[in-house]
Amino acid sequence: MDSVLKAKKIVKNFGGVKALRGVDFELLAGEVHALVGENGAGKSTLIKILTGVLQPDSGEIEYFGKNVVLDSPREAHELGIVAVYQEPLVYKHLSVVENIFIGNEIKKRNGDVDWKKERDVTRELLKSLDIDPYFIDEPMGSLSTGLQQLALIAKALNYNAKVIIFDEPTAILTEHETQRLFSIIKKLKEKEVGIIYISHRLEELPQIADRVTIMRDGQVMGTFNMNEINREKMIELMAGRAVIEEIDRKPPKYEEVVLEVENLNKKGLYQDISFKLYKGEILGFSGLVGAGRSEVMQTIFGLIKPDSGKIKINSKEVNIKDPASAMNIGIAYVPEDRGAQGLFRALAISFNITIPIIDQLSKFFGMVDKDKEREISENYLKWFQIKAPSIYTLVNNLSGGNQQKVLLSKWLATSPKILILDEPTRGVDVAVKSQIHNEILRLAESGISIIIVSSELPEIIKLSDRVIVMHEGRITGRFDKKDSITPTNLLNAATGSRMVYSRD
Amino acid sequence: MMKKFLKLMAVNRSFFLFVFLIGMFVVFSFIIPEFSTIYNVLNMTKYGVEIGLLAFAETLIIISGGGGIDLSIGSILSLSAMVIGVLAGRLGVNIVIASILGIITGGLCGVVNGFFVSFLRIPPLIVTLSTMYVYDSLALLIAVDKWGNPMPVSNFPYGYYFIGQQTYFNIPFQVIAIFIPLALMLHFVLSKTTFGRYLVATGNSEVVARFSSVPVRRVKFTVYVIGGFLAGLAALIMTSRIASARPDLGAGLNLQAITIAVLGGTNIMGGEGSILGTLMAIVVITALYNGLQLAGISSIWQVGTLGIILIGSAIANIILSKKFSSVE
Amino acid sequence: MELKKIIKSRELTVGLVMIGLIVFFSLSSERFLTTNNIKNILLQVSSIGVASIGMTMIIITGGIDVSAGSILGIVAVTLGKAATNGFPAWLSIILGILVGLALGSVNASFIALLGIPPIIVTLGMMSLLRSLAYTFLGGRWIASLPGAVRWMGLGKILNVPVPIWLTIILVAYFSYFMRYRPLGRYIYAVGNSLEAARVSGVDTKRILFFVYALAGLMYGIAGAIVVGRAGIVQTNTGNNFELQVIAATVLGGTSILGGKGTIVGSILGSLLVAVLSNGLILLNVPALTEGLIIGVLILGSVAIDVIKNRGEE
Amino acid sequence: MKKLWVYLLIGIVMLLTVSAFATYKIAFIPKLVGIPYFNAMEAGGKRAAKDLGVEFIYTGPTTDSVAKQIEIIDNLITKGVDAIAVAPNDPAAITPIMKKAKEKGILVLTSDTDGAEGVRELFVNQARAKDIGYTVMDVVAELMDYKGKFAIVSGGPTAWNLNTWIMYLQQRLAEYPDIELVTIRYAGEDVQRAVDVGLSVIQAFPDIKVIVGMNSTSAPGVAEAVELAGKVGQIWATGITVPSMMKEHMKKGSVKKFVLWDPENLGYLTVWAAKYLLDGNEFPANTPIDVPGIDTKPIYYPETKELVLGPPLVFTPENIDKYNF
Repeated sequence: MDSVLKAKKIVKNFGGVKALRGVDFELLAGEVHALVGENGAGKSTLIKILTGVLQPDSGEIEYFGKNVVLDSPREAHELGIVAVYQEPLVYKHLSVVENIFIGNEIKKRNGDVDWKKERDVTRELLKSLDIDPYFIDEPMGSLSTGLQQLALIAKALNYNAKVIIFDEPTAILTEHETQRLFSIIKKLKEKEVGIIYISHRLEELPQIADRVTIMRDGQVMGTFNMNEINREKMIELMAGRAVIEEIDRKPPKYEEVVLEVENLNKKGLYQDISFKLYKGEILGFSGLVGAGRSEVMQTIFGLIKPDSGKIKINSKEVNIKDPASAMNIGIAYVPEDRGAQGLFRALAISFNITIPIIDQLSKFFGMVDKDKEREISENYLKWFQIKAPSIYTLVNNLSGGNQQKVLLSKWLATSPKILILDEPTRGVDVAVKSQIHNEILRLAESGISIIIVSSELPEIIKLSDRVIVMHEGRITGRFDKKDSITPTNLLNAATGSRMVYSRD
Repeated sequence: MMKKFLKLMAVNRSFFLFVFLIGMFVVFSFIIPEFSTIYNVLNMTKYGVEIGLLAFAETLIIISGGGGIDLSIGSILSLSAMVIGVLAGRLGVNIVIASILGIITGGLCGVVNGFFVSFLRIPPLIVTLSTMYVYDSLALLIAVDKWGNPMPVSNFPYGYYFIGQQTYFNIPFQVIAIFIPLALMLHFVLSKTTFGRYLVATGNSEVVARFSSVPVRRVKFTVYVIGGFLAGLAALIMTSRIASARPDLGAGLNLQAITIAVLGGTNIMGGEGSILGTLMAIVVITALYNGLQLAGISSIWQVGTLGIILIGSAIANIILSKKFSSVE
Repeated sequence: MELKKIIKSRELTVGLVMIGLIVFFSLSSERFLTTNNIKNILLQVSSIGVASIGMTMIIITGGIDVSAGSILGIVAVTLGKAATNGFPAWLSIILGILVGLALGSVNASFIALLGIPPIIVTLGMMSLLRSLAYTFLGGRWIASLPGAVRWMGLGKILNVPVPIWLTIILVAYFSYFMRYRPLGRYIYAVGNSLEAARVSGVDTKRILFFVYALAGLMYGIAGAIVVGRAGIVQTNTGNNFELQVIAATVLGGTSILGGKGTIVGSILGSLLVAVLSNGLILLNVPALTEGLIIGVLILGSVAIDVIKNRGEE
Repeated sequence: MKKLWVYLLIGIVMLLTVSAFATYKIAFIPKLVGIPYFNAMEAGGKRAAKDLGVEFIYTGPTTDSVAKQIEIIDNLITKGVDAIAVAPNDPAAITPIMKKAKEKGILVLTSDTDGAEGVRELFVNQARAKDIGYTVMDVVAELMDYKGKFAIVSGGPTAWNLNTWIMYLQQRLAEYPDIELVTIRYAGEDVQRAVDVGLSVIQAFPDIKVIVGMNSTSAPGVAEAVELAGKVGQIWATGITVPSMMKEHMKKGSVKKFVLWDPENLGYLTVWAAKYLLDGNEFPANTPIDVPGIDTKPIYYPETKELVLGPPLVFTPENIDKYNF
């Protein structure tokens, strides 16, 4: 196979930080080349250099055997190098059609935008991805993140690219959507397109990747054929150490119901939601993106007003009118979108951690007790091993994994009795993931009741005592026994077949 | 040392303005002998008070984010001033009661703004642009005399004038008794209290703030109400100082107040800004106007100089931060 | 689908409010719906309408321009000075308009190339240019402009005044431009997400530069209309013009946070205000209540719109 | 080279003599700078300063803001001048600051508009407000042959002197039973706005015979509106404004008569009177005074401490070319 893209001795520094220290990387035509490494290993920087967003301090890039200088994303696009980024970059007020064609218009002879043709092409592109193109005129902002991501993949395909870079495409896709993406990738391979595939989900790599390059601290630790390397070896190379042992936890007792939801309805979002949460248990919520899971959780947290239904805490009905009242009765909700919902990126770690409880940290005249604030923040910094120079570091300057830890700290600081975690490990690397998993197990053991919403089946299966599956706003599966929680069962329920393995 | 100094200039707006102020003082003192006399320095402070209060209001409102801005602030001042004037001067209401009602009027105007902005979620620019027309019109309507012409009211009781005209050792009463304490208080509220935290949080991201159990609507509502009260207070000081209530007292002050807030480092996108920065900007502009006038430079160039400073300081800031932000 | 979009649009709300007003005014005064009066209203809208084309684009990119009135002032001064200093009429007009373009480009350079926030640049320019206008005029007004220079305000083509032609043509062209020219689409892109636009290979600096420079050009044309109509160049020509233009634009549905809006909406916005202030005079509503009524109506029509679209988020 | 030195020496000597003779610093603060009316007053003041050998300071706000005027007066006090003359935007509002000036030994006067009652030494009045209001009304009546309807377009609704003139105009109106005032509208300091308002007024009241513009911008604005509406010959535009703004409209036939006084003379008189008082003189009461440099004979009224320039001028096509402001 021919070499499509070759990076030679790429060096990149940010201020004093060495992001890349002489990276070599080669992509062949028609291969899927996985790129793995912990957060901060330099993957994103490398990708930005390959797509012209950043320029290297030194080193060369070869494209089809010729040296090229990528000064801007436009040049990379014109050469056929396209990236689908981890955080969907969308124009939220513009339609899907416009999102796909901005910067790459189909023009009539007089230079006008050919809307009709663009619509047609969009429809075809989406159909080729097995997606019903009913939404192409909707503003992008009104779509779920999953659909947004797929539209962006369609956009990349539209560039007739020779190189497509997927930066964690499956992080926000469900199992079903992931499988669909894999079949798309396989089609692309047949067309001799080179694919760079970045993912933290090491278990999906054997399914899709041909080769894998492992990075650590701005260096390449090695490139292997996928069949020559196993998961453990990859982790060892990525982390430079053995993986954290996972702890054991006794099953909960199912005696005390702390939260009970009865016939909750919200038009257009979910219908007939009823379930119980016991003290000390971990209840998983599985399903496809857009199934209404997050919306149910946001209702419990007072962010959405339900049309009807009851919420009971310790068998007393409560009226949760806003997040503050939810917090007061001991509910914490860690949202799925770290950037848009979870953290103030331009503000300090300590600000973020203490904002929900700032009222309790005030002395006279509402003055913030700075000492207490520092104490609490520093405790979490230590406890979660958040890598940051100080508690006054801006969240923006942290890696994804550390940001996620700050987000968890923020809600743990409220000392919740009920902790709702929405995609608690999205976009974090393996080491941080197992650290967070361990923390969740430990919290449950200490008597906190936890709901986990996750689109990663392995995560749900590993952590949950019981699982509820939702599909299109309804509960389509309840799995109470550990051995009934299997990928097949969950997937079946998630696609709409009603499954009940339930005691209630 | 020099590097550290320049870096501080780049990151700290208040410090930047402070250095600028010192430079300006030196230059003016050389050109104009009257400028740096204690009398002049103390005397000019009173001209920063009313616009300063409005600029504080804008600072808080702009920090609240989501396009937060108050174009009606000058009109609130006019209306409050007219309420005090009409009540005390035409209807013979006790001046203390009239003053309190005038300030409350300001607060009520803020309540209206805040209601539309935070509870009906109408963009602040539209709300305050509309209420600007409304408050102006109300101020004119209550000012009409028996001939149907809006006329100023000036027959305040003598005792009223101590607020805006009294000085102690040349220090104007309103500066020492109202402005400075209020500036300290607002600085305290913004930088040290939970409300300040909530405000900054809301301005940084309304969604994240909502998800963090910050009472977003209440916070936004509150800043507009505070803004209204500050404008009402400014109306009180101004009517007392110039001994006249006019329905056009606040005309043109809205953009000036916004300019000062922006010069003081308030980020128009919200979430960022400080009372200290705004205060420095007020001092700079007050001293600048005073110096230019004493130097006999045509008043036409006062605003022009302000424009140059605004753009110039932004350019200086960019150059400084380009040079010094990457050096850790 | 398309129908739903139209029903949800601000343009429809503003349009309906306006139709309501027109019906009300024509029932109350037979002089309202006459050719003459319609012409008056359209003439009144023309300068604000033309300027709002530029302002709409600027606000769509997430920016703002409060220097519009001051630029218009300088344009008027240039035009007036040129015309009274022996330049031929056509050259004076072109010179004036070019000065608008040039000043727009100055804004553009600071904003697009140096990356200074638009509010700072244009607040600064607003103050600076106002002083310059005074200085250039030496405090004197220019009256008795030769008739030919006033063509942009007084001229007629096919018995329709030039300002009305200009407004219709420019609005039609730029509405088409915003929907069908790639550049128009990039303007929306920049306002939605500067980062995404950059990554899509859109030259965002060029787009921003274009928008502010074009706005300057539009203020130039608006300035020529104003001078033509008034016949006098004042030292404070264009005072408060920017607020009227911004009001019309925002009233017409352009989001002050950027990303969405249409030029047609802005024209409807400026028409609404013009119809209202004309109608109030025709009904002889006391002048001092005019502001009250205009304010309440603007706020009311936007409130209707916001409430109508509640629950869509 | 030698010549240069001579010139320099002469220059220095001249400077010294000027500063030696410029014993008085007399400041005039207009309502706002940059409008033709006050430009004319400035020109008159400058002429007087040259004639009388005093220093003339002309400085004022760029908008008609009283707060800004006060600030400027305060700075003049700091700077130290001998006399301050103000055309106040608000008659009462300048009282405290004028009092302060007086306490510092500065001669305080008002000019164009009165104010600071009980404090000021003198009000240099162009004409009595009553005379102005009455004259405008009389001109209106004459234009419409003492029968019919007319409308007013004024400047800012808060302009104190405009409102006073309108008040006197309404007083006089009572004496004309067949004349009706249909509406008063406001157009600010903006010619274009005055054109728009004028057009709407003409549309609303097509049967009016006269439309009055009460300030320098509204008068030419309504004249323009009359021409645009094609009503030349049916509706007369008139008002209070400077002649340079109206010349063109007189030619086009929309304007026959309008009212003002000579602001240049007023400026001259202001500086002259300040110098006169500073020299320690007293005005002769109630008799015409000879002021070299102006062509009217002002009268001093001691009971109101008012120096009145003369009756308002009515401009007609016959006399308009005599004035160049």
